[in-house]
Amino acid sequence: MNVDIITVILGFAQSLILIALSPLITGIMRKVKARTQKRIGASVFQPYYDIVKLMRKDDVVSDQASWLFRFAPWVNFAAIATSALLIPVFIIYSPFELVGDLLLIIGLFGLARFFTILGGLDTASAFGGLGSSREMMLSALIEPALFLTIFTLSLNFGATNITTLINSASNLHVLITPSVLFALISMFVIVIAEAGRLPFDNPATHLELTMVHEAMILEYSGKRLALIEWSQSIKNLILLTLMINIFAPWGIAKSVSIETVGIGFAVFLVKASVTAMLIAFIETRVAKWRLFRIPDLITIAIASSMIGIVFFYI
Amino acid sequence: MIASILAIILSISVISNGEPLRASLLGNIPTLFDLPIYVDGVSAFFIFILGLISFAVSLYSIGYSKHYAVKNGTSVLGFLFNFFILSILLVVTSNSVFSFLLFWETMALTSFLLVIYEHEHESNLKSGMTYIVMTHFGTAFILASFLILYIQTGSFSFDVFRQAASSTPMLIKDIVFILAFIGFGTKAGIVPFHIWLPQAHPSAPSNASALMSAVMIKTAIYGLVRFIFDYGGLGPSMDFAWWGLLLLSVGAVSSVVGVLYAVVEKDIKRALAFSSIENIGIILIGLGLSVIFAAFNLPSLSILALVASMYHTLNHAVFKSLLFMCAGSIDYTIHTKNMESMGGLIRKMPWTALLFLIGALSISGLPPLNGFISEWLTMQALLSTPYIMNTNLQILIAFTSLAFALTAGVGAATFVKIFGVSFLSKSRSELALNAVEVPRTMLAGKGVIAFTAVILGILPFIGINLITSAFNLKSFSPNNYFGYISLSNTSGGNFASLNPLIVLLLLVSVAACFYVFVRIVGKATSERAFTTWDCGFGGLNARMEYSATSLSQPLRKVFKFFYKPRNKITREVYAESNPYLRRKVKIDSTTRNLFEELLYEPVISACIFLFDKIRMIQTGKVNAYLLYIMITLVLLLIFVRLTP
Amino acid sequence: MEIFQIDILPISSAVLLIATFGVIVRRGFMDWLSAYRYQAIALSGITAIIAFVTGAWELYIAAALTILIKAIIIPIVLLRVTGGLSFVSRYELNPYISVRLSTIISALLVALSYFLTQQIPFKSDQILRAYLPVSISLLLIGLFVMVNRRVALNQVVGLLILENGLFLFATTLTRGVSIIIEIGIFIDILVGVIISASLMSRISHTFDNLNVDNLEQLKDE
Amino acid sequence: MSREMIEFFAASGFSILLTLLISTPIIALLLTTFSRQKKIMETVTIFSTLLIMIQGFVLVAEVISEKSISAFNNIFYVDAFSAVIIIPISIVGFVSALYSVNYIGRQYDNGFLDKRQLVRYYQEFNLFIFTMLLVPLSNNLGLMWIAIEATTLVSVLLIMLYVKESAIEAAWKYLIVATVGLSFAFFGTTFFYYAGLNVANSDASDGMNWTTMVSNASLFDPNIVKIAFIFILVGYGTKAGLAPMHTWLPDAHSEAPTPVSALLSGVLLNCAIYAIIRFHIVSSVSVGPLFSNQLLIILGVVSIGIAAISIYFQRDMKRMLAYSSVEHMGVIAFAVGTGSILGISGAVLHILNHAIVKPLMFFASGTVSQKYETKAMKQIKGVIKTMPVTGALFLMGGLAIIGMPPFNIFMSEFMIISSGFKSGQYLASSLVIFFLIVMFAGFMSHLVKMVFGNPRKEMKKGDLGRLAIVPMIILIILALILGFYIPEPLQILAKDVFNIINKGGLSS
Repeated sequence: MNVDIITVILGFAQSLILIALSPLITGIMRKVKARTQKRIGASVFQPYYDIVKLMRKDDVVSDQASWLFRFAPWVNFAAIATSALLIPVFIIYSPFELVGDLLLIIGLFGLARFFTILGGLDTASAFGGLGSSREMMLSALIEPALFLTIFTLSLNFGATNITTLINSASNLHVLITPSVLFALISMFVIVIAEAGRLPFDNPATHLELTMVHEAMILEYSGKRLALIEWSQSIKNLILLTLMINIFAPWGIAKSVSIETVGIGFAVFLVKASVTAMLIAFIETRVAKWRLFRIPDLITIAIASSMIGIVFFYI
Repeated sequence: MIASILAIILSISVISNGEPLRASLLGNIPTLFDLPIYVDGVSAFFIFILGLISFAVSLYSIGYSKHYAVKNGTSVLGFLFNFFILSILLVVTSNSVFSFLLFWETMALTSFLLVIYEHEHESNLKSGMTYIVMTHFGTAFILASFLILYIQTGSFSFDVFRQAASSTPMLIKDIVFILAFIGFGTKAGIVPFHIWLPQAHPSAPSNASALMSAVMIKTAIYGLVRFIFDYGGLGPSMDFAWWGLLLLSVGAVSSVVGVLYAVVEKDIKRALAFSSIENIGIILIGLGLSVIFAAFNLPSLSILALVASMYHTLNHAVFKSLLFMCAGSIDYTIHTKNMESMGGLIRKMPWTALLFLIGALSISGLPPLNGFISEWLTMQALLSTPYIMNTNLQILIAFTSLAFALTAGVGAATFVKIFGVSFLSKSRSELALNAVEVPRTMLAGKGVIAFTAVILGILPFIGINLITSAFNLKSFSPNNYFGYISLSNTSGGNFASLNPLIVLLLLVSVAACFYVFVRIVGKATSERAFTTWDCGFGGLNARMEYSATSLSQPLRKVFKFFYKPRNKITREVYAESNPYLRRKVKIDSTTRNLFEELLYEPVISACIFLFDKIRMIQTGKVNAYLLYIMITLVLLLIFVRLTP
Repeated sequence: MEIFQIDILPISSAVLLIATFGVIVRRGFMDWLSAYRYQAIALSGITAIIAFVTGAWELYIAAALTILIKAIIIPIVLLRVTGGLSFVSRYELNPYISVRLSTIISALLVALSYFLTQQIPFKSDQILRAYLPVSISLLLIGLFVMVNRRVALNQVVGLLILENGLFLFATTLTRGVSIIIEIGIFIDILVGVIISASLMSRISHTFDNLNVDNLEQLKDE
Repeated sequence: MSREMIEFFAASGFSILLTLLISTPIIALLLTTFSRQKKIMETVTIFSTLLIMIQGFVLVAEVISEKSISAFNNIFYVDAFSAVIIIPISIVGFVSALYSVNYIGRQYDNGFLDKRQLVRYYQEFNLFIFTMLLVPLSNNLGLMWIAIEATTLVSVLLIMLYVKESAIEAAWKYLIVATVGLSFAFFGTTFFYYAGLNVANSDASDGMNWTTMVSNASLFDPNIVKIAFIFILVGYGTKAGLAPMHTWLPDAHSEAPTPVSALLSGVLLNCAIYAIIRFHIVSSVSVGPLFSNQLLIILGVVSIGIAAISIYFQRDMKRMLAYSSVEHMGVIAFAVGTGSILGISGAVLHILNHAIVKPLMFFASGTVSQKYETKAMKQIKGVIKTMPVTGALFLMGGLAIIGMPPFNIFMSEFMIISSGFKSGQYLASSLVIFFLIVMFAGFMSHLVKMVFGNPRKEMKKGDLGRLAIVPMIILIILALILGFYIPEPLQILAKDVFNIINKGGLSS
């Protein structure tokens, strides 16, 4: 597509929109979940209120904490927001499309996680250590899964560069080859895992038996907590976006005009919220798994993407 | 140290004017073998690594060797250290079989002496023995491979090998390659010949282990490269494919095994040593890919893979030396290598902590540091498998990439653990409590390396162009140092691209913007310190926090099949009547080293059994001795009688 | 003349062999010594015969030396050494292999030596045909005796038999050309015996018998 | 070289050199016998060995220029190959004489030896040197045999110096086994002579001379030669400590006084090997090199193997060194067996190198065992701490003996193995490499345990006397130099030896 100033602006704007929208999606998820559990539940905008509230609050920092503890949330947020800048949301264009590809996004997520875990360890709290060690284990397994999924995708769509990838995806007429299907399965598992939803983790509880991510950030408060929460929901949305744009690239704007972009945006919103609801529904169906059964699930993801690769070659 | 600077200059000069440099060490002294010097781009590249690292490490050693000054003079250490550097230098520059082996063995010897430098501890002697015997074993294979080439060409000179490379029959090449691979592999620490590495590196003084891990094991890579590309005469022919396959699979296995052992290790230097095995594995993966691509006549991809591999060689040299030096600094100030008794060091020695963090980030392959670049390149190489027209190979490489991805993931976990346990949270022992920051020279040494790591991270073309010109490959990338690394796919579209510099800028700017944003939304807020939340029990102490063992416990459980962990649980109960009311529960969880248990011990014990039988001929009875003579004589006589 | 030769050569060699077997079958040291004397005398006789046949005058000297050294001096030396020795060290009570079996084995050795010497072209040389196998069998038997016996003294005896074989061999082949060498050999043997004698006396002083089993301290345990 | 030339040399004054060379130790012997003063005997011995060394080098220089010298109507014949043996004799003789002053003197002061034994020691020492000198000089193989037999007898006397059970035992075994072996050797010699007799054109008078033998060898009867060579191999092989006839060697070498052990290991074994090779030349001229090459290679590999394996289990320092001598003899035999130029020059260098390094090791171990008052390696720890200089020398020597660079043996072993591959002996060469690794592992572990670690508390620091150090320093310097650089004359020697061995004996 011909790149003019408007496109650039749009491209930039979509990332900002993504960042801005992410709490809303989280809110939708919670709402749906509450509904399915016969609760009224908080409004879908509750996450925004929380973040703003938290930002206004004073920080309480453990006396054990070092500069790393204070530093970590910022790195975390910066990494995730940066990766948000790299992906096309509702038009197949990103101003930074040449800056990096999916692998870079993995890397940035890794960076974010690295610092979060360290932050969890820093305060010498038993909870932090617990969360960190579990997160270590999960991340060590999720990263290979994600990489393999990307491997499959790049085989199918001939790129790891996101824009190219989505572009070729949207140009394909029949999208569902077996290989892609398997990729989709593993991608979905990964999205759930990364989002720290059930059956992996239960973001709603603060019991050491059930929680992974929440335990890690237990010591954070105020602005930093806000950042972490926000970055978490951004991350979820990024993964969602990737999933829907790669596996269901219908209606995404290929050219810049009012209607295409409008349609693109609308479709994106619909797809995103639908997927979010889907996840929420699933979450209500399953219970939290035992920590050491989770690797099995991730293994399923890995296996399916391997099968996808094999299917591609055969 | 000055020598190292000279080395850098030399190598740069050689690389810049691709003209190989020749000299003879002994001029015209008549020896049966003179010791010719030959420096082309490849050697120069490795000399550059050597020079860079040894410069920093020597800087570091100035302070570090005080650590030993109290015990016995540092002169010996210094001498060995410099001699070690010299021998490495001569290894990568020597141009004939004899001189190569001469300096190769000298290198092994000096490093061995460095390993057992603290010979007061029996354990060091033991690990030193393992090391020297293993490396000698490797040398034997190298010797054999060289000699086969010698028979083939009738000369000891590498030049002749180069010329003869094309004419050598494939079978010979295969044999030579196998022998050389085992030989150099032993030095590089590939599985299953790796067992010396985690023993030797921790025993050596840290400046030495930094050099060993960063440079010495790279000489093995150097040897492999020489054998494959120079004497192997690698060409676009399917015959070479299985070489690449071998390198690839061994690399994959090594990386996984190495990282899995690294993550559960308690001794910081052992963990680093294991991670060296892992990184060697990654390097080999790159190398293998490059060979395979070359075999399938895909030059550009082959170049990509080679660059990836060599770039990782360079990077590993950089961050591994950095990490070893930091570990050395910890050892220097708190005199222990056991992570269980560290902790909280970030407050005691902030600079070391920062430098270690940089090292950890880059070795975990996280942007925007150098480790990420080389891993990114390797991944791209792995992703280019569709071009190989062989389904089995493709699928096998896919599995390799699984191993690679696993390695990357667990590798990150490893260094999270190491950094977290040793630097963060409460100090776990008195030693750690009274730690102090190390002297300036040591920090300087580490700083240089850390700076290099960052530069290589954000401006990858410095490294890439260095490599491409050193190996005089046609560069696949623009020459301005700020360009994008970009690869195009079959349909000419952009396959993948990366520009770490901009990534860094984005990171910083985003952080800045949102800092402002957050300050605007949530006004200025104050911050107060309070004790960590202890569920109201009060008084969290160091014994309550997660230890190195417990951090890696989930992983140990996940990879149970590999570690075969033995958990020894000892309980003290208040009263036998009620076993649930316990005074103390002690859990001792040890992981078994499969290779030593299943591979080495049986072989060794079998040999010793056999030898024990053989040596029994020395009965001490003079009659028996006479009998031997008689038998020998009669047998020989009959032999002659029967063979006219 | 021819007839005489034809008979005398095999007969003398037979005598020599019989003397040798005398050492094998007997147990006491004195018996061996006498057997050894006979052997020496036979040897000198043979030397004389060779001298007579070939007409090499040096060999008469050799024969005389043989009588002198082997039949007189060496026995005396040995007696000197063993004079103060106990019964145990002078009698071979339990050799490794029993007397009967050892006889058979030495017979086999003789056969072996004949077998081995078949391929050597004798060029119809009567002396060689007669004595070469005998000398080799002396060599092997001497070695076998040394292997078999436990008492140091007896090993020396075995050594002496071996030396006799050597001497016979030398005279048979070389016809005593380089008399210097012969004399040198004699002196060597003499010195060797003397040294071994002094060694034995030292052994007997240290271990108060001549049993070789004492000498098994130096080994790889 | 033609007979006239030889006559010419015999007539002209070169034989004077030989006469001097041979008579020097005799004179020394007489002097020691008459002046029974410790100091005088020491100085006399040192002086005589020094003289021998100088004369030896002069002789070698002659040989290099003249290719071969013969004297006393061909009873003596010196060519490049003899020179190769003469060099070690002179060097090792000198250094061990130097070392004796400290070592034996110390024993004397500590009362391990009395005056009588001291005198005996020096007499026999000189006699020993004399007999060993005789071996490479003599052209008459009978004479050579006598000389070697004499070395046995003298060295037995030297081993009997101490009145210890172990010493007596070692002496006995040595005497018996070596004598038996040597009688076989004589058998072989005579057989060769007989083969010579059968050849028409040779007059019996100098049939025993090696030169004559070689020149006629092509006409010998192959069967006789083969049998004869078997006898030679077993006979002199016993003396050279080739397995499985090596069994006496560890006992004898470990029980002898240290300087004597140095001579035994460093020189005497070489003399025996020398004898074997002389006959090897004859037989390869007669029946072709293949036969004897095979035998040499087989025995060599077996020796290396058994020695390497035994080293691993040793507890006694000097026994270990003795086994390593066996191993090195095996290497030399193997090298000669491979027969290429690399192999032969490797063998030549190896003879020299081993003769340089092994005495060094013996001296070091002698000093160490005097300091620690034991030879058991278990009780020796941290030598480098108690005796810095000796410890360092000990370590270096050990590294040299197991073939680590930058020492000399590395080079020769490298040459030998490559020649092994070159001559197509893949299996044998691979076995050699394998056993060398085993030997390396065993020796290294012992060495490291002795040199490093913590010594017992009561050990007090300090080396033992300058005269104990100096010889080792000399040797290690030689070892280092030869590790990199082979002087011109040596290369010429190696080339000549190759010609002698391969091109039908007589170098010309």
